[in-house]
Amino acid sequence: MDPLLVLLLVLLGFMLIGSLIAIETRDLLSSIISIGAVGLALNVVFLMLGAPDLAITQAVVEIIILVVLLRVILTRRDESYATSRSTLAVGSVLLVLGFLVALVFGALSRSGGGGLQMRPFGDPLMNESGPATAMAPAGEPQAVPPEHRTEAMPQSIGGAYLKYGLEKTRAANYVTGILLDYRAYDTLGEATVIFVAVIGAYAVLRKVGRHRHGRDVVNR
Amino acid sequence: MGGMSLIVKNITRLVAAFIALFGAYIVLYGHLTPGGGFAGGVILASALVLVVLAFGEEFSRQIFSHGAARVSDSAGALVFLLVGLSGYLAGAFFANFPDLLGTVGRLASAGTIPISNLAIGVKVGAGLFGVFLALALFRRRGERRSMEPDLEVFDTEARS
Amino acid sequence: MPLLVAVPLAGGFLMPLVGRLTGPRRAAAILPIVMAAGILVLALGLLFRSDPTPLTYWMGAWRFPVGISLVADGLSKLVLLVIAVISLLALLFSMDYMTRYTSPGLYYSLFMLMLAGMNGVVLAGDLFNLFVFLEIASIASYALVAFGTEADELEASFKYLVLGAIASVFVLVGIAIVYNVTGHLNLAKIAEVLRAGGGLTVPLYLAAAFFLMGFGLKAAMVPFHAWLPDAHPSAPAPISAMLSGVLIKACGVYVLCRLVFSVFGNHEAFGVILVVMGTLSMVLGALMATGQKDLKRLLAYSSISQVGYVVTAIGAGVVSFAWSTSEPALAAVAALALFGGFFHLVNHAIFKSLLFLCSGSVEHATGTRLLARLGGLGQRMPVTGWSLRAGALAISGVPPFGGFWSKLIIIVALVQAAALGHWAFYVPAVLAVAVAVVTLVYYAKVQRWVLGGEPSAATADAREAPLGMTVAMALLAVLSLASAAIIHPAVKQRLIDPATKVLTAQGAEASEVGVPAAALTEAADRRE
Amino acid sequence: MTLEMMPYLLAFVLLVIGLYAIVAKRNVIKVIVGLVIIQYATNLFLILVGYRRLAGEGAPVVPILTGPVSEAGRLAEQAVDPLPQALILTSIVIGLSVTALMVALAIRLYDRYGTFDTGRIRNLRG
Repeated sequence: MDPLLVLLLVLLGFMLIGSLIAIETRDLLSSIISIGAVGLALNVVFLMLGAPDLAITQAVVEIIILVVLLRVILTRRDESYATSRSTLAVGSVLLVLGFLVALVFGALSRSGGGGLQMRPFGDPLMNESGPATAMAPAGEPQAVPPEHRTEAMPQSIGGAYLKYGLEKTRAANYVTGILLDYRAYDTLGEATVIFVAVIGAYAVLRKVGRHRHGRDVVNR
Repeated sequence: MGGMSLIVKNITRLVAAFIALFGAYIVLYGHLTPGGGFAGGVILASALVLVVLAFGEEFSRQIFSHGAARVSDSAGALVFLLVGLSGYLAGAFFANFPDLLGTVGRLASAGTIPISNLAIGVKVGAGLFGVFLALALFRRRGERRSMEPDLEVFDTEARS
Repeated sequence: MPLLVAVPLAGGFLMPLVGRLTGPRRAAAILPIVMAAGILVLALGLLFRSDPTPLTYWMGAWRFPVGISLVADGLSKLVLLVIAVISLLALLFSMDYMTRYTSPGLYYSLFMLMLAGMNGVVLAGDLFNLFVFLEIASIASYALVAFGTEADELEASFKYLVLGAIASVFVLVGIAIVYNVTGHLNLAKIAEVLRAGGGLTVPLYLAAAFFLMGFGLKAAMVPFHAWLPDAHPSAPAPISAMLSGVLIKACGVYVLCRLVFSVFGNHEAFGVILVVMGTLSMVLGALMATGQKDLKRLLAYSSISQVGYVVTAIGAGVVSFAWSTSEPALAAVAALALFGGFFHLVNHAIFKSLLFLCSGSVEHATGTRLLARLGGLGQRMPVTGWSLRAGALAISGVPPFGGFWSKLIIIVALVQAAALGHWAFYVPAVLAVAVAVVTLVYYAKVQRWVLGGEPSAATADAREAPLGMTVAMALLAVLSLASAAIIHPAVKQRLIDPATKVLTAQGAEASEVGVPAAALTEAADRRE
Repeated sequence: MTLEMMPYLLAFVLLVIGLYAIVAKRNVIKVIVGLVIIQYATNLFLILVGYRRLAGEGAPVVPILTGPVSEAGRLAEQAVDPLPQALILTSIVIGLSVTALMVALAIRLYDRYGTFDTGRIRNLRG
């Protein structure tokens, strides 16, 4: 058996236990520390699966989140840790979630039949190669550059990025090449998301939301 | 909050600059080594956050005030949009410029990618730091307001 | 075409800076209004292009299928136009209305970013890109709901944010499964791979279920509707108008249509689910609305009900279209149902934003939204009063208004489907009629309490709203009457038919949705 | 059900745990923790999707060119899929944004209600 897979499963188990502790503990401080441990495990998973970019980002993002959350709970007294949860909601949700898990189970066990199935872990679709036209829309042969027309093309765009990314973007880091050239528009959206959240947080944290009128009445 | 103990302040003094430097490296070499604008920006922000935590909010104002954070946030976003628009004028939104692509592995390579990285780095760093300040400085109504120098931004807007 | 996204984005990035210069004066609204007008012109330009084929724009001049594409086909153009019109009028309304709130810079920035997000969603030709812009629009709307920072508004926003975040995670998991199975993110390419790969398999149904839950949450269909009646009334009135009028359609109904039809191929299973959810939303929304005491909350429940009509019609379209291979007679029913659905989508955008703007105007003048405290506003605020009447008549489906025709068409389509032997369609048809009656009743109640009767303490010194607000309301009132023109064949052909055609195109034709041949040769082969 | 599918399954279980936290817990901070967990679960799932195992033993190949350009061909044959990594980067950032906004709302809610207990933050109903 692949040692990497074993290590991965151990890490995933650690993440599961860590998140369960984070959820069930009564103390908010330990909850936040446990979630930090889960994030750290995720970080190791990223490194293990060949994604140092993500590991860096995940690490710093997690630090920021932890610092902010810690500040929030440390400066505020909260006596509600021990409030019981509503059992009805829990029960019904668990039912739905159980159904979900069953569905997932069904999806993940490859039925072996034909059709499009989930690719197993470690064997993504880009391992497969097809004729060059596989990447082109039907009836559009000129969409494939002439020099590649005879080669086998990877079956997924991830493979295509790997194959042509360097020569097209000249960025040694393929991930950056995708982020800022192939999918730069996504990244613009991503930058906008942060911008929206920042502006939104400013808006929510304003001291005075609206000027009250003298005759304003409570709406309930 | 006036800041933490002397030991923390001294270590912060030593470390913060290096963290910021590392952030800048991550941003600038994003197209060659792991990292990029986002990771680097967050690192830059965390250097500033460290300073705030160690020295207190009053001090941070001298380095990078809340207003400056908001302006650089918008400016970074606009620069990135302009990179896209420059491509639009040259033919396609976010087109990279073939003539500027450069040789693989050099700092000045990959066309507009380093510029975008820089813009994103500034934007993310400033934005996150701004949010952190806003969150950290937020006080309940009725508490003393002397500790919140920079959030006046919101109120000046309301007053003018 | 990218300007449709880039312009509001630039507005969003600029407004915090501009807002600091102008302060809370009305001047802050000028830049957004100019930009929204520009977007309206662009959207009209797209609609009236002489070339009816879908327009594709490749970001960064990448070729199919590696890059990100923007696609404007009939359906996107229709939704874009609706978004542009409503947002322009909502901005006009905000100019005076928002003087009560602080920090207009932040408000207009969030507004423009939400607009950019919606335009981005509607134009997206790439699954992940769609997700990113969905997030922009959603996050902006979470913040806008809490813009007043009152306790209720914060609570509503928190609820909305939690459910919205769950929806986003579902959508992302769905995207991951689809990428794993097909290896692509381009919508047209995914559709092509799915068709080539034969029928849907278990993982694909799973992905579809995730999408259905995610976008169902965004569209507030009945099992997932809990956030809407809190979130929509809490927002400032122009934002309520945007959320109810446009956002739930652009981010929920539109995306569901696109995925169910263009990507997963019409499967009757999806259609049946949509009909069931739509009918449930229709009935429960209307029943809940009758019991409300708060004007805006009533409007919010009525939104659930009316979007239920749209979803039911579209679901019926899916089902009958899927069956039309064996029963050709159903193809016409499918076209009719889809026509009714999109017609009602347009109508609902118009009259629901009108009603929300009216409620904002009432609240602006009297300081309350409780029906029991209102009354006698018919004479005091004539423009608001007449606009409210127009909106209420339109939404209850009274003949000359557009709302009547769209409801009629939906019901006729359902009855036709039932008459062709699928008797189960009688259930939504009968319920649709019943709900229309209930709608009439509760809007009669609104008119009675708000406009009729003696002025109450709160309304005694109410004055008519300022000019910007009245103009916005009057224009929408006129539009709600004018939208009846859509049943005229010439208008229908221009507006709605391209949208229905996109969805009913099959096989090879359907793959053209994302990839017209011309677009490929157009795209400059910069890297060769 | 093969062992190769186990990682996916565990990622889904993590998602379910996070959802459970969001729905069942009545503390705002716990809800935020649950949200962070489901974001982790999604990112985990995406990175699992992109992983490519080498034919022999050995660590996966990072999609970053460190050697000369001539190695690009080998990289294309062996490296893990860079696209999910790009998607995760975006998703991490989106998660950060949502969390930041949520914390801002939580602070503001605490300001208005004086508690993190969602059971007591309940003005709206119906």
